[in-house]
Amino acid sequence: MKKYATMLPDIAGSLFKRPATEAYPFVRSQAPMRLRGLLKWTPGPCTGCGLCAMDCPADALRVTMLDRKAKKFFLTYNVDRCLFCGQCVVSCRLGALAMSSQEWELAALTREAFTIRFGKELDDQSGLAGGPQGEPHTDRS
Amino acid sequence: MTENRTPRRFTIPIGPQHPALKEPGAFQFTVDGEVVTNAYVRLGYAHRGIEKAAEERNWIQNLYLIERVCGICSHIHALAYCLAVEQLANVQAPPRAQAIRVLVAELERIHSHFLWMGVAAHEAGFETLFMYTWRDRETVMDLLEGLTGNRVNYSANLLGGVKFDVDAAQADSIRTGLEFLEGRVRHYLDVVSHDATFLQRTRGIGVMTTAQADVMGAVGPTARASNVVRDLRVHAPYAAYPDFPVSIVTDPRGDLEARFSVRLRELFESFRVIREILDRLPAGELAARMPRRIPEGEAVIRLEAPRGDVFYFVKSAGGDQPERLKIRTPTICNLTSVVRLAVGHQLADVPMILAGIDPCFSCNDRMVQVRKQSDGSQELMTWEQLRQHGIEFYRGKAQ
Amino acid sequence: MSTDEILNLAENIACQWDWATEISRPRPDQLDVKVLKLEELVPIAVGLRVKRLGHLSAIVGLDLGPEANAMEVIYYFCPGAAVIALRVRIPRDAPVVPSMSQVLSGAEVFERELHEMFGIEINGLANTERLYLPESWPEGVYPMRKDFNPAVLSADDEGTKND
Amino acid sequence: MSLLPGIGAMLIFPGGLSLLTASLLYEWADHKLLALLQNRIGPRWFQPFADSVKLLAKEEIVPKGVDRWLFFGLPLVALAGALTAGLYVPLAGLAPIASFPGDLIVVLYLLSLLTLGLGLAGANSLDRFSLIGATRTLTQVFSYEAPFMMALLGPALAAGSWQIATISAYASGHWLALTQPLGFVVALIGLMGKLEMPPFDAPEAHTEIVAGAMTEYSGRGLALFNLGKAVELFIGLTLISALYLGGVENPLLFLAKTLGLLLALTGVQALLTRLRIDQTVGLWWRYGALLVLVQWLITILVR
Repeated sequence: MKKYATMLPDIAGSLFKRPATEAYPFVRSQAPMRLRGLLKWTPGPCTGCGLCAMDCPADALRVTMLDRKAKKFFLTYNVDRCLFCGQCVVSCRLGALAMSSQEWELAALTREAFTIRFGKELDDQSGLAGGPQGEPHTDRS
Repeated sequence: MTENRTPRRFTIPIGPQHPALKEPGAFQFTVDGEVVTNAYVRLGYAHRGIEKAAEERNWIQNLYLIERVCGICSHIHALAYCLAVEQLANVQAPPRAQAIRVLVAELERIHSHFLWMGVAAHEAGFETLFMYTWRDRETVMDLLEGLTGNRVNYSANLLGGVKFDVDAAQADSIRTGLEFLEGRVRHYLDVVSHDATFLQRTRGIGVMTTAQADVMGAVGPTARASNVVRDLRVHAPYAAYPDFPVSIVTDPRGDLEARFSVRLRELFESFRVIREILDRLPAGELAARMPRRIPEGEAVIRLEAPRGDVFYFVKSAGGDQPERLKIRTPTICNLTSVVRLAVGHQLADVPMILAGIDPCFSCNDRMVQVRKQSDGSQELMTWEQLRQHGIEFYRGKAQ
Repeated sequence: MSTDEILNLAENIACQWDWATEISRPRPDQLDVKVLKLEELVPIAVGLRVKRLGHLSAIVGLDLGPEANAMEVIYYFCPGAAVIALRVRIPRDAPVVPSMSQVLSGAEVFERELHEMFGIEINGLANTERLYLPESWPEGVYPMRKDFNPAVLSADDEGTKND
Repeated sequence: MSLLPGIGAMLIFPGGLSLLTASLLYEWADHKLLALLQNRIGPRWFQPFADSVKLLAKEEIVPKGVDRWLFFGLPLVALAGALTAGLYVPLAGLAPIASFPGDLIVVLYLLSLLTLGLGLAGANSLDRFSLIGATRTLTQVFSYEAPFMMALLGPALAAGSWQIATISAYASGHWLALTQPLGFVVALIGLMGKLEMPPFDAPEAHTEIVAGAMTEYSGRGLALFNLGKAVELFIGLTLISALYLGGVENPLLFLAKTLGLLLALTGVQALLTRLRIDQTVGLWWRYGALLVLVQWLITILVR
């Protein structure tokens, strides 16, 4: 059996429907809770063990030890390398890493903006001093 | 001006860049008037050297490399790799994890088949069907995004299990989404099997007999549309398929219409399996502990991807990196059939025949090639070199 | 046919060449046939094909490294849930295997890939054109070999041998 | 007709610039309606203008091996043909700028210039896609042209005149679409064939031959061909409304009727799959021509 105009109900209906296209930059829809966006670091539990950096498939995370005894270290997070796979979050058994479901519009005009440092008690003379306690210091400005 | 023209015979290059192919594969079709008399294929335009690269990464890093073998069936590749590594390590993923793996795999199948139907309709010149299928594909992509956190590379797998659970709210949203999709699939099945103008482009076109499919080694829905009864989910059930069986869908006709019909009817099976999984999801852990070093050995894993069966061979030498990884994707098996089937058809049917197997060139090609403008020579770059090149390029720009 | 029956049948076929094979079952669904005499490889494959066990799923090349001076080629036949491996070991400095493409047309692309990635010569393969690698890829450089060094490619466009 | 207003009418209103503007707006309406039918947003109203301006400003790349005169001349001829045809039709419901007995035939030939220009432009190129596109374009001309012409001559038969103004005046009293339904349908579908709209877009099927005959055109030439097509859409709609839909006495009626027709056209576009070239030819000669002949026979017998 052959029919003609099988998609007539669709196109007739669409005349009275709003287009399905999302007007993205003008209208933003809510991102799902589990969306894997920008990586967030909580300073408390982190011991600088480096498991996250070891498992990162894209080499986006790097742990730099400043003073092993005093537990001074910082993490360099390269957003432009990040695959947003979430392996670091799983690899971190201490729960120091999480991915934001809100921050996902990460385009920037300079390469510097893609390097984020997560630091703990950084020395001032190292020139890497971060923001206030716990806030990741970013070079985004 | 005229001496360059042979009067009736042309070689039509389709690809590496051509509007009919959204991916780079090069085909050359010799046409006599409108009829194809010869066909030739050349691959490698998207060859990324994944098999080699995998030998230089640890087992965990590879999981995400493997997921990028293909953009559409990312989950099934990661799953195949996980199962192979688990087999080597002699670790069994918990039943709940296996069920969630199958759940994502089936959602991915829905996504893949919708995408394919849109592309095939576009090749045929039925833009409306293309637009509507891709609109509806958003539904399943949203479901996947809500479930896994990403639209394409779900990264649902871990070595030894999965990353996330399915809660009641998510199960409900999946059920609602499936209901809508099921209605749509029913409608599309009606369209592709009854629409008179569409049938003119699919019925009796690109016919592959069962014997041909067997000899050419066709796999997946392409083979099943030629009445080859082969579906690894049924014949060699893996992950949670032993508990949530699917039934096989075949079609004896072997033409393009049959390929549409098989893929769409397969979706009803997917809907059913997903609902079953949601209804009786086994309780328990989400992941088993995995050693960082994998014992020596070889593992062979075969899974039914949306496009046909994928073959994974993983060899471990006992270290924290694989010794060898071999991936055989379904497209390479089916390409032989395109080259053979296209001969004798109208040029206008070629994009349809090509699309009919649901080709995926990125699956197929897994090195980065840089053509030097100055002397026309070619150079291959490793990842490190390419990365270094990128850094230097932008540094140069900034100054 | 159940998986066991398939494997038993395949084992019986391989046993006909018992002077040239070593048979083992590494896993319940797998049969591993080491083919010791290279010239018997294709006849065994034909034997499998005749009994409709000849669905060639993949050809895997393995470079065992310069120290071992050997390569392995494994032909995987996968009827149903069973996995039948035909395994041949060849010297690394003169790797040659016979072509299966005359008896299994699907084998051609796999053999072409094997040829260009490992530099294994496929005796009797009609079409040895490049399938994946670019035309300008230097002759004699095989990327999947263990001692492949990508530096030779960018350092020298003429294409020096990498071994 | 005195000289100055005549030139004004040709270049500014209702021909010339106004015709181009209106055509581009109709092209937009076509795209927008199609988008709505496909549940998309579609372009904004100035998109066709932006496209035209961009293409006109773009560098024109002359491919190797083409005849330069033909390469630059054909788009001009095509657009000129379409614009000239505009002089003889009741644009926007106003009286045609020029009129003489038998102008219907002239208009039909002028409208064919575009398709012919396209075909020749494709054949002028060495590109394989262009050549195949040209072959297909010309094959298609031979299939739809005769039925389309005959379908438009149906009202002429009924009115007993070959002058558009006269037929139009006669038609305003009679909805010929009702008395000559077959002719109307063939004329409408013929217009789609002429404009290479889906499902008759085999000559420029993107998935097979990139852009068909126009593959090698990049800047001005492409813009002129596109403008020509837009103008032809507008004139075609005007002609069919004037001849079949009870005439177009005033701009408001004109708007309603042409937009109604456009909606029907986009609906058909949305519902059908592209026909292969052999299927197109078969369709026109097997059904199109036959239907028109039956229509003629009926018209002549009834009169």
